[in-house]
Amino acid sequence: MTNAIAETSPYVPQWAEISRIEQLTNTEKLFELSLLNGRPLGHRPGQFIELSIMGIGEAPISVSSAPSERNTFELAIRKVGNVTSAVQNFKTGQRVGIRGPYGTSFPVEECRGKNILFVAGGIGLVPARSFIHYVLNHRNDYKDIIILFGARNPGERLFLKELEQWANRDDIRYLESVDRPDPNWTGNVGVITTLFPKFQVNPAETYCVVVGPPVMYRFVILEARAKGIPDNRIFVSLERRMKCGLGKCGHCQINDVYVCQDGPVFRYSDITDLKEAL
Amino acid sequence: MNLRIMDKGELKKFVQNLLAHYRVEGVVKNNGAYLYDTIDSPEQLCMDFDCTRYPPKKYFLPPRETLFHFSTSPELEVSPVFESPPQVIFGIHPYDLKAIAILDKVFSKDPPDPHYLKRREASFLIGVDPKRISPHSFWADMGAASVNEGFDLMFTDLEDSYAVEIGSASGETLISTYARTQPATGDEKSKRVTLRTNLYSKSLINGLDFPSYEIPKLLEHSKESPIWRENANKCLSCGACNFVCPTCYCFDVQDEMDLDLKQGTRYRKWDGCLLKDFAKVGSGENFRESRTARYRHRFYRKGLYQLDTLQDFACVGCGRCASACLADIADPVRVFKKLKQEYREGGK
Amino acid sequence: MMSKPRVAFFDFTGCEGCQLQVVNLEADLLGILDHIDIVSFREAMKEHSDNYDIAFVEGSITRRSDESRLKAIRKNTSTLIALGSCAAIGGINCLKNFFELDYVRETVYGEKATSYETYAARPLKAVVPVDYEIPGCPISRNEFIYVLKSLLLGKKPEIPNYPVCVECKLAGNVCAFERGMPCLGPITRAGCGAACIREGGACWGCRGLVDEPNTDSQREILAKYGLDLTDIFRKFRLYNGYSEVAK
Amino acid sequence: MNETKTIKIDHLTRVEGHGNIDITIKDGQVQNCQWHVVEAPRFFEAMVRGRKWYETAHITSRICGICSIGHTLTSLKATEKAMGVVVSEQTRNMRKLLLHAENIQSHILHVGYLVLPDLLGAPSVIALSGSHRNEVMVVVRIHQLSNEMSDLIGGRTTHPQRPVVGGFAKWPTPVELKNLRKKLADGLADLDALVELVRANADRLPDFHRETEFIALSHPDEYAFYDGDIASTDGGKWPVEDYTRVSNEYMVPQSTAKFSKHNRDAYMVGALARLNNNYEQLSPKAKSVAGAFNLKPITCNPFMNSIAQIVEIAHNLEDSIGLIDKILFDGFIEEQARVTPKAGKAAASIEVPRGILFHEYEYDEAGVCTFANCVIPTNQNHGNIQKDFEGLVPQIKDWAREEIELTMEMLVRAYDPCISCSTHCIFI
Ligand SMILES: Cc1cc2nc3c(=O)[nH]c(=O)nc-3n(C[C@H](O)[C@H](O)[C@H](O)COP(=O)(O)OP(=O)(O)OC[C@H]3O[C@@H](n4cnc5c(N)ncnc54)[C@H](O)[C@@H]3O)c2cc1C
Ligand code: SF4
Ligand code: SF4
Ligand code: SF4
Repeated sequence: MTNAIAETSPYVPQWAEISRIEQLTNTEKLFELSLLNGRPLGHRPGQFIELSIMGIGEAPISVSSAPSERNTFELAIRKVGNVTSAVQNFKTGQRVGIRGPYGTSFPVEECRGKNILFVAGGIGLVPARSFIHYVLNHRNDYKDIIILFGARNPGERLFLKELEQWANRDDIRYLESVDRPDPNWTGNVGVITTLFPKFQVNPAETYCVVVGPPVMYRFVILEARAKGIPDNRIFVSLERRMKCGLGKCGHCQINDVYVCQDGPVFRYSDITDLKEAL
Repeated sequence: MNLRIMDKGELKKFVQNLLAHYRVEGVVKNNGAYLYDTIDSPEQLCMDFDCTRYPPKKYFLPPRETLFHFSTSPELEVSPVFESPPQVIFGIHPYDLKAIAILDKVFSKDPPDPHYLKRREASFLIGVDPKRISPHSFWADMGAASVNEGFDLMFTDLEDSYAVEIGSASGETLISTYARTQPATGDEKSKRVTLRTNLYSKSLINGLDFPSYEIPKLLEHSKESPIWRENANKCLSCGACNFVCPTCYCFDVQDEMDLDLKQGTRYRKWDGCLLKDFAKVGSGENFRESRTARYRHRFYRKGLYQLDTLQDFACVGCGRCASACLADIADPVRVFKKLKQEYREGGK
Repeated sequence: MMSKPRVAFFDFTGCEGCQLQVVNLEADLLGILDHIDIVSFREAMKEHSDNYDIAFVEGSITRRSDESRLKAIRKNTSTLIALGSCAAIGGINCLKNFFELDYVRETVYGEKATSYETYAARPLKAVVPVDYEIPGCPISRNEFIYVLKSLLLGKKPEIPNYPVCVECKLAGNVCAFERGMPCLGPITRAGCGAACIREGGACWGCRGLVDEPNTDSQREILAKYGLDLTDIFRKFRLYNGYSEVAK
Repeated sequence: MNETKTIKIDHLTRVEGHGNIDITIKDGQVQNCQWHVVEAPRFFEAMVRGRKWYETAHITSRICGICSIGHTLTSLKATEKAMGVVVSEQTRNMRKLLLHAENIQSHILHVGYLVLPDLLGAPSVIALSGSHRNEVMVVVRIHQLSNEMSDLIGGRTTHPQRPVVGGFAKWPTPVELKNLRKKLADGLADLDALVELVRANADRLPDFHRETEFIALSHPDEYAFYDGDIASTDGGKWPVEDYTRVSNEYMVPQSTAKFSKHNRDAYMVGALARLNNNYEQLSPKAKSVAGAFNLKPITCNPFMNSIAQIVEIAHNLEDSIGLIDKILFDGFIEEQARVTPKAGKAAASIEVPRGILFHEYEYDEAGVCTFANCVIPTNQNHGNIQKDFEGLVPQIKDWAREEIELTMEMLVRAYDPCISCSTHCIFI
């Protein structure tokens, strides 16, 4: 006990102001925020922050925007519980608490010059989007880009305008599917794995990034492997319960890893023997 | 090693002097059990006990601890709360000292946790060697029969006097300011060694029948052992094994608003991985849904998962979990021995 | 945030001890009145209104004629909260369910028995949907305030889903079993702060069971500490007569 | 006067439990005038059958949240008597202290929260808290004190856990008792403020007298709460064992509760009954409060029951201070309650806030309860309320309907009826 102990607490958030709100679906909203200290958040794609509403609590939320010079960043939040519901009532100009960014990020550097296959299910698009935007902003640094997006139904599709843009771009391939169509749906129907037969990849040059609900991983990874992508080039982002984001509270522990610090982004080959991971 | 000798009668005066300057926490007997509690006279202090029901971790990681106060109106404001009452904790067995060293590692690892560290810094730790061994203890197996550091003072009962090892500068100050002691003679030193050796061998009696370094290997082999499910069938998901453990530190974080609905506190509270909803998330998914998964997780955490972080087991062999478990399934010795047996049989 | 919600209190069969806990909030109650309008509270006030947002309902349902009154409350309110064990789990009233009803009536009222209408006691949720429950015999004042504050903040009140043992350990108690008193803490829902153990007793089970209680294991433990089957059922039925364990 | 005045109050407010008032006055004639008790019956006497000796008090405590301490202690006393358990002096004193706590708690709740609004012309204490904040704070403070006191001695304000067969499961520490003593002394000062406030508005209490028999426990050495024989202002003393001969319960069609009668067709129990029987043994402070209201034995105005309650609060506070001194002076020790169950049958009685309470149990050798009977004070008062109705309504039948209604409500409230208890009584 010799080192000087800090007078600040890592549990104390800094304030950020909401500058723009966009309703994405019935249950999701996009928030654009900026830190009151005027500095950029300084995150890497795939990292998350702890969103704090005083009196309600905290929730880990992925940063959905790509790192940039600007000092704003975006969160896309689905209403499921206390914090995520309370924030839906916030208006622009109101303030929330932010801790972080925390955690590991997608292999931005490692993928440079390679192909990337993004597989995003439902709200998994939120963390993936940060990386996708980054790649699109640096399009020339990467080779073939394929984006697969699956939603349970058309109403749950997020970022509609962006999806349309992606679909219309000819420098990337965008495929999507819904589990349960509505009468207006003309696209693909079926779980996300049904999109795999529709494209080819060169396994020697391809990275695969998978983010989605827990059930999705096992099946998508099987498909990716079937395309010949090795485990050490598959990246996943995992969700766990988190209370501190500091590697202490124990809630996010999977075997010997703490998702908040060793994750949320994992190289699949590193966790193949973590029984509880997927 | 700086070893001093304190007459038996002097102990009372020492405690009395400490009481005049510090809050003193020590072991008292209550309802037939040994517990850590605040002492207000030297008579209450118990130096001869087998094992306290609860470890001293509450002094650094209280069951409920305020992290900060906040106010939402008129201004959004937060002020962190650090409570670090100067305190003397008198009568800590070596295995608990070792456990505190483990918690120190966890809470000083990056990013450090000042809430814990400040309490820790303001505490004097006075150890005492056990004279008796609780029926469930196996600390000798876990390398926690004695410690060479992690205390300010360390007492050993030499029958007609106490040997006091000085472990830190503040320990030195305490003892020189508040008590009369003399240097230990060679005889006294060797008596202390003999006592400790005897104790060590006695603690082995209830312990493992194989060296503890085999535990990680055993666990790696035993993911599918039937013992997890058989025992977990009896598990009450009560978390008693977590809460009484000197090295368990998981917590939950919650907000509490004051009645004015403008101010409040964010606090943390002990949590336990055996509790049903420990790994449940907002969407309803529970990542350790089954009792078996939760039950197993604790043993793996103690014997395998934490090895990298701690460079040690997350178990010091106090046996408190075994005593606290009403279903009688939490005893690491029984579980590890069983795994060893399965391993031997399987190996044939 | 929202305009002051209108709050009403009602009671059915019970001892009114839970409403008394609300009255016992003393100075805090005055603080609460800054945030809510109490529009009906028969035990404490004469005013009454059928226009309310939150209804706290105490007591069990013990006769058919109670049902329509409860249903009317349910219709009037957006949030219905069962106040206390009688309302939440049936509680002590359900003891009578284990006697033939006629026997019960005659024991108490002799040949006049037939003039008293009664049926097997049951919790509110057996008759209408209940939004939240505040169990306890009586309720804990802190928990009541917690639930009310949560509703005011738009938070879902979380009544613990872990057993009393957790709070017992957090409080640093010596286990009741160790003191020779068989305890229902391992299967009983926490939230009381292990009140009875703290006060020198053992848990009676007044807050009902946790989700998925390990009753088989609890039964074995009680047996190990010397209780026979009759004793065990006596314990399970004291407050949890309406639940599966009692059967 | 050829109009019909109907007064029908379903679920009378600001009383514990459910009761209805039903009055019809037609052409100046009282046609109907009834007090109904409508609480759902709960069958406690049946429910404790088959239960162990250490469970009966826990269960019968749930007869009533407001008098739960009284029910617990009466039940414990009866069980102890049935099993030949003798408790220590310290236990007895501590229980008396606990009983005082409940009496203050219940009386101040009644006087301050339920009656005071009538006296100050407000619909409820909630309304009062706006208009008379300081006065309400006095009431709140005394109530809080009594709650702290029950928390400390009983473990909880309602349904106490600490008192058990043979003694206490947990004791307060001497330091805690000393702190309580200090607060009790402060409470006496608050009480003066309350006395002033009520006295200034006491003229609102109707002046109504009806010859009544008053029954209460009486003890040679003290103002009886915890111990004594049954006494009547009509003369006579009976041991508690003979309680059924005094209480004579009978059923009436309009009620789920039972009614009682003794010498006359009804009798009254409660604070006024105790004061009328035991006035001389009140503490000095209590006597001076009684003097301030000119309250002397034998007062036959049931509305004065609320005043008698204030007098008793003074007594409770003052006597509690004395009890704490005695407990500490005698050398406080943490006794352990030890009981070996055995077969037996006994009745016990305690004065609870609303009057004399009887519990009787029989146990077999295993300590299992085979018979129980509880006679509750409010039950004993129901008959008297009805008689007061019959006496009072003709006297005020010409008043405006609202005035009659208010007065009748005040009458019922003066009895502080605890209807939730009153429906659990038995007699075979
Ligand atoms: C790394 C990571 C990134 C995430 N990114 C996003 C995102 O970009 N957008 C989004 O909408 N959601 C995201 N989530 C999920 C989001 O954190 C949960 O929906 C949220 O915590 C629910 O909190 P609540 O207070 O609304 O719900 P409640 O159910 O009221 O939460 C109660 C408590 O449980 C804990 N908890 C509950 N669910 C989770 C969970 N899934 N993960 C962690 N802790 C939980 C929280 O700590 C919370 O304090 C992410 C989760 C993780 C772990
Ligand atoms: S103490 Fe025993 S019963 Fe309780 S959670 Fe731990 S293993 Fe399960
Ligand atoms: S796991 Fe059990 S034996 Fe090991 S340190 Fe924790 S409580 Fe002690
Ligand atoms: S006393 Fe009861 S609640 Fe407490 S730990 Fe023991 S069994 Fe659990």
